[in-house]
Amino acid sequence: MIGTNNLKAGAAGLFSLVVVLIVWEVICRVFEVREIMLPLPTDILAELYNEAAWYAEQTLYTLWITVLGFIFAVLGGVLIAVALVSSRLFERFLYPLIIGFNSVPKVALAPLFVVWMGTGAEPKVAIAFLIAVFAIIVDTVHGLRSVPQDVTDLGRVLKGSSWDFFFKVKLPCALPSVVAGMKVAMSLALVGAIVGEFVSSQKGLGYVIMSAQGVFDTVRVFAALFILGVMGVVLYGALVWLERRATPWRQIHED
Amino acid sequence: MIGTNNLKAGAAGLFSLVVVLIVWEVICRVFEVREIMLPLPTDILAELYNEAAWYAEQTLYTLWITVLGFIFAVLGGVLIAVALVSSRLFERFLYPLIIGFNSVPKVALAPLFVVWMGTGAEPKVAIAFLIAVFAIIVDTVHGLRSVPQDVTDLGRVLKGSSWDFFFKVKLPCALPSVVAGMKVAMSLALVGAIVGEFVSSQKGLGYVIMSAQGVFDTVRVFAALFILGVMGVVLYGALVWLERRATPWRQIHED
Amino acid sequence: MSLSAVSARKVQKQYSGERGVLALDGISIEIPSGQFVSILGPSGCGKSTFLRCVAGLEDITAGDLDVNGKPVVGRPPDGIGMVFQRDALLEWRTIRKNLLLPIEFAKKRVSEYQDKVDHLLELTGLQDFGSSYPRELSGGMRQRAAICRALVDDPTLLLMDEPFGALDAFTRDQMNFELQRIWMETQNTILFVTHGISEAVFLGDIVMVLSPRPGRLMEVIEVDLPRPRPLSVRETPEFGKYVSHIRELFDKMDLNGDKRA
Amino acid sequence: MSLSAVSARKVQKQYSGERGVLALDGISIEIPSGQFVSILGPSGCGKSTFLRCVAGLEDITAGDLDVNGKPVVGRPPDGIGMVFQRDALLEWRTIRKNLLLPIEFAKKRVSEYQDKVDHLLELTGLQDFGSSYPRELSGGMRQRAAICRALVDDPTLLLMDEPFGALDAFTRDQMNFELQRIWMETQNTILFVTHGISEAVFLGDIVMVLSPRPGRLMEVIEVDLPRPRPLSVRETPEFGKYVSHIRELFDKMDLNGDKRA
Amino acid sequence: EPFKVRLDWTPWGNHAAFHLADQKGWYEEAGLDIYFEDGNGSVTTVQIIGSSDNFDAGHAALAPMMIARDKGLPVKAVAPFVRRNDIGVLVPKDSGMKGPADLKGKKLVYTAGSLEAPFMEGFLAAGGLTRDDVELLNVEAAGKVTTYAVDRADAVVSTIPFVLPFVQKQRPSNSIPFADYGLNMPSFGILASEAKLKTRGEDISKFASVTARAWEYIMNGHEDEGVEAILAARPQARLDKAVLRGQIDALKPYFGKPVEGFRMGQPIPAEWEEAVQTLTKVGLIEKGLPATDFYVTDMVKPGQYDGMIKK
Ligand SMILES: Nc1ncnc2c1ncn2[C@@H]1O[C@H](COP(=O)(O)OP(=O)(O)OP(=O)(O)O)[C@@H](O)[C@H]1O
Ligand SMILES: Nc1ncnc2c1ncn2[C@@H]1O[C@H](COP(=O)(O)OP(=O)(O)OP(=O)(O)O)[C@@H](O)[C@H]1O
Ligand SMILES: Cc1ncc(C[n+]2csc(CCO)c2C)c(N)n1
Ligand SMILES: [Mg+2]
Ligand SMILES: [Mg+2]
Repeated sequence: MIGTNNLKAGAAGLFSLVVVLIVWEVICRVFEVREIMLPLPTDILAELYNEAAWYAEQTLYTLWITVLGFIFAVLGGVLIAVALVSSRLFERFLYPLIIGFNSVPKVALAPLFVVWMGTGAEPKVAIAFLIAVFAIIVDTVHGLRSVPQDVTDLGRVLKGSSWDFFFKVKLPCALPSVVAGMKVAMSLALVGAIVGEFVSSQKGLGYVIMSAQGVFDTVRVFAALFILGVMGVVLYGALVWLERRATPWRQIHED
Repeated sequence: MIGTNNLKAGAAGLFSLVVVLIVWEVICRVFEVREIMLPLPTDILAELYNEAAWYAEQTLYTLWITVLGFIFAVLGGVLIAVALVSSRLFERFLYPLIIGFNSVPKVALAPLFVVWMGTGAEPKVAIAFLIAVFAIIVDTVHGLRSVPQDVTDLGRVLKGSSWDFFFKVKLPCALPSVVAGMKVAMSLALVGAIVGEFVSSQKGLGYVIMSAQGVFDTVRVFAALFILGVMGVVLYGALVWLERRATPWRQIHED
Repeated sequence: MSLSAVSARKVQKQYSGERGVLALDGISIEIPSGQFVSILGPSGCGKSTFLRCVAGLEDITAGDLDVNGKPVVGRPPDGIGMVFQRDALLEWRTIRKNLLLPIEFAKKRVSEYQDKVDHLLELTGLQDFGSSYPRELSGGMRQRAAICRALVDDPTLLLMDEPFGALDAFTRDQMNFELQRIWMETQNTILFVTHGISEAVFLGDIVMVLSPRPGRLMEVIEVDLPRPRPLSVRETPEFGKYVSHIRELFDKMDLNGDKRA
Repeated sequence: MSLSAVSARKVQKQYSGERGVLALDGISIEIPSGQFVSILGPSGCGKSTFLRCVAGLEDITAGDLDVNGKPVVGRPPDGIGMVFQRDALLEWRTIRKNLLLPIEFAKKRVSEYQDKVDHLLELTGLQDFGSSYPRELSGGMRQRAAICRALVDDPTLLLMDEPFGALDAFTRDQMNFELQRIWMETQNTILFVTHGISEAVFLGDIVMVLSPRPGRLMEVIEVDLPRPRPLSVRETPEFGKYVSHIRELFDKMDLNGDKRA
Repeated sequence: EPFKVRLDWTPWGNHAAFHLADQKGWYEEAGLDIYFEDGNGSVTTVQIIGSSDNFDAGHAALAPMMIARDKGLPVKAVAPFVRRNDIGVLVPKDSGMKGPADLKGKKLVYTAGSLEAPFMEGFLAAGGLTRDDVELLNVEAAGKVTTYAVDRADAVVSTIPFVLPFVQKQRPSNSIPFADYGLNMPSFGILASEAKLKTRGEDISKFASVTARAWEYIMNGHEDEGVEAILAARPQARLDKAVLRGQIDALKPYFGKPVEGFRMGQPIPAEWEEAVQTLTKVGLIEKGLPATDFYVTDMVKPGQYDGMIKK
């Protein structure tokens, strides 16, 4: 499953991470940067190591919110994109509203989500969804609009159900674009989950960041941010892996 | 310049906006929603009208930050994307860092930006840039990777400078994807500018939202959010217009 | 089957756009069901356009166009198979799955068509490439795969746009022969665009010759040669007469608009 | 010009991938500068692959391949013009700008080539389509535009992969004749893949005949007909002899692997 | 039925009473199944309490609650604990700055989105200054204290008892409370929505009363027990004992002097009159509602629990 290529890529990523951490450590020590501004990587790693179990728990919660928000964003985004490309009316009348709503920063609306949806996972998932969905919409529309003429022609001539036309012709052709959208949406969903946890939560990395900020515990803030970074890379890697599996025809000559 | 098509699209967008506002107004009045929870659209519009000059000033500032952040994101994003597709090393060693850094919510880092970059326009532009750039990177990479084999072959056989190869063959071919990335990046830059202003600012719509929220001036909060929504639609429209001008070959049969 | 498979009356097609080329002008023809129709004409005269109009992929701008008795409006008629000038294989499906696409779309049982697919692949020399992706095939192999795909679900109206353009002479002869055989077995209607005059005569019940842009119907030649026609029919004098008649038609065409004498 | 334009010694090309097709095997040939070389062979035998290897677009997996005395390693040799099997026009450039691309890439002054472009467009009957985009052209018109593009910067080595495949017989004759004229004026080397035996003989100084996959060099035929050859040379018995010799070669090929007898 | 409370912020000294009462089982004894959730600022807490039924009561600065009520949000103060305005300016100990007048030409960081912003002008005016006499920098809450602590600003405007113990380590500071310059108003306390007051009035009363009694207990020499309770309630938050203790100590002056006839947490009408005046003066409330409209009476009865909580 995990080929040598993936291993190599993983090793390379790890290597650069280590380099960055070392440079960071050296800079902090040489310029005597205060911990309150920028803590030492060694302290951050020690912190993570010492409280590994607790951080794991927080991470799992945030991961859960992120993945849920992401899945909804993919499903919803593709659906909206399909509506946009297939109905001029929808595009003309509803797309401007979607764009407008997308431009409203969710951070500013976050308290309203708690008001409407309570303090469970729902408002966080909703924020993650809302922040992530637009990237999926735009890239899916782009993908569907870029289906070559002869491919659509073929689909039309075969006269299958519109279901078949969409799932067997248009979507596979647009898939690489959709995946590009998913890559952007994934990290947006992560940010959305964190923003959601900022507003109302007793767990998750967002809560960790917020409460650590409240006591100026920069080490902990950075520990959580560090996990988020790693999480982002892992989730991205998962997407790339899925992409490779889903598009075997593109890989033929690439190794 | 502004064709009848654009006018029609604008009219349709305006129409749906009006419908939404009317529905909103009616709901507020029928259910007697309190202004502090959800103000009346008429009040919001009145507020905008009464203080038009002041709002215009704040809007211009935010627009300025957004556009700067966006431009840097486009330039930087395309550059990074080029490096990613042309150098395996760069991809292996630096991309994971970029992805990781992208997954760190800028909202959480924002305080550090202030400490590092002071309180001028720089940290805001930087945040707008950082939030927006990833969408450009991912979509440009996707576009460059999707250049058809025969087009790259042609470019290779012609043996021009790599400059020509890139600007005359690969980039135009990837352009529609880059534009898709720009559409996502534009609203992200907007959100980034707002987040930047949340963190530290004396003007701009983010500042307006923030200070109005502090004193429960919901009408003002929504007035600013309303402007943001409109701004998002207008900026998106500008991009679409640019896209049409830049890709005349795609429009031939579409009207 | 006295019904017209295709009935065109003064069909005109003008492309939109600034200088909107007039591609077809006043095409009138009745094609009875079960006919094999070859279409000849200089490059750019509107052959592909005509096929696309019949397939419902382009809207005609004047005249009437009925397929199987029903006007073609906006959407393709039923039971059509089409080989596109550029093969239009789906890059993300293996060759075998490309061939099975029409079956899936017709909601038929894929498992029942595996033998037919094998047969077609073998007929076209692609038996080793069923599980290859299109990009692993040569130009001619792709074209053969596209032909198989158009044949697999036995379309009642088969539209072929230069299906043999990328094939070498021998594969082409072979394919000509097989196509005739398949058509005689099924008696479906075939519109066949080609650049080979001898191919057009060999295969066609009738040969439509179009004039240079804007495409007008110059002449419709009925080919009265007994079926099945062996490849050797091409050496007979009757065959030669048809070919030289058509060649004369081309010579008469004012191709100056299109190229220097 | 005694230098070999192309010198292949035991060139082998095996595609990568699971079942990696062996496309070329042991191709050895010396092509002197200034020769017109026609390449014939059944569909899928490796003609395109050979051209792509010469152009430096595919890496050979064994043997040596020199172009203009230098080994082709990874990057295309200088001074190459290429017509791809699928035209490879840039959709976002008008036809005129597509033709000017090689000029731009060679950092020459575009303004000095406008006349040449006009001339080429007229030669190929595309004079009205200079400012059209590729998608507004028919298949044959696209191919003609691609040919013009390959000719515009006078390449010393011109690689043409079935350039006339989508042209009708008459345009094709016309193009054959013009190509000969252009080649005689410039005396550049041309590798010309085609499916038309008569075309191959008409144009070629030598005709390379490849065997079915894996492509091996079956025979190299030197065509000893005086230049310039009028189109009517095709009716002469000498010409006929070459053609029937090649036809026999094809008949001898074991095409069973590729299609049923 | 659980009793859900939304706090003003993440754990700090001001939460001592809640966690102590919880751990001592006092809420339970009073018949409450209590649950606390940390907050993200008073404004958000007031907003969430007033416009949803997710929580039964909240703990926040009460001035934002007054502004919200004036704007029509149906919330009322139940139990004001911190009765003096605890917002003010922190200046370095060695700077010699003592009042607003000394701020002339200095660089001040404050947060536009928090309550201090509207009072800046009034405060500066008390020293004969205007906004233009100082360099005002708006920096978000999480960033401004750091900005000040690392010497990038001459003074910081914030909630004094919250910030003071933190900066002492990095940059020993004195405080200049707004309250000393005619800008007094209540600070932290318990609030609830009108709806919840109706449906769960009795429980809210119990909650407020027990909490008030717990504050009395803590401020009566049991500060360290309060600190321990916070630590125990949020074991993972890695709170600094000394800072928490420092915050409780710093809070003390702002709890105000005991007033004859009123116990901890019971609203004192005169102070609410003053609060209305203050907020009206800076234009934050404008409807002219009577002071009594902002709070409920007869809810806070710490005396009922004198038996349960000794001393
Ligand atoms: N990209 C590729 N990956 C794997 N195999 C390939 C690839 N391109 C071609 N082949 C294989 O190599 C062989 C030769 O292909 P090539 O395109 O050179 O044939 P050709 O002689 O040009 O045929 P045609 O006349 O049909 O164009 C074919 O069997 C084909 O399946
Ligand atoms: N999509 C299009 N938009 C505008 N004009 C078009 C379009 N497609 C074709 N044309 C024009 O219509 C005319 C006929 O084109 P068509 O493709 O039908 O020719 P054809 O007979 O198939 O030629 P060929 O043998 O070269 O394939 C051409 O002049 C072409 O320029
Ligand atoms: C890191 C940090 N967080 C919060 C505050 C300000 N503050 C102290 S208590 C409180 C909640 C009640 O309003 C607020 C906002 C600060 N100065 N620094
Ligand atoms: Mg055509
Ligand atoms: Mg080929």
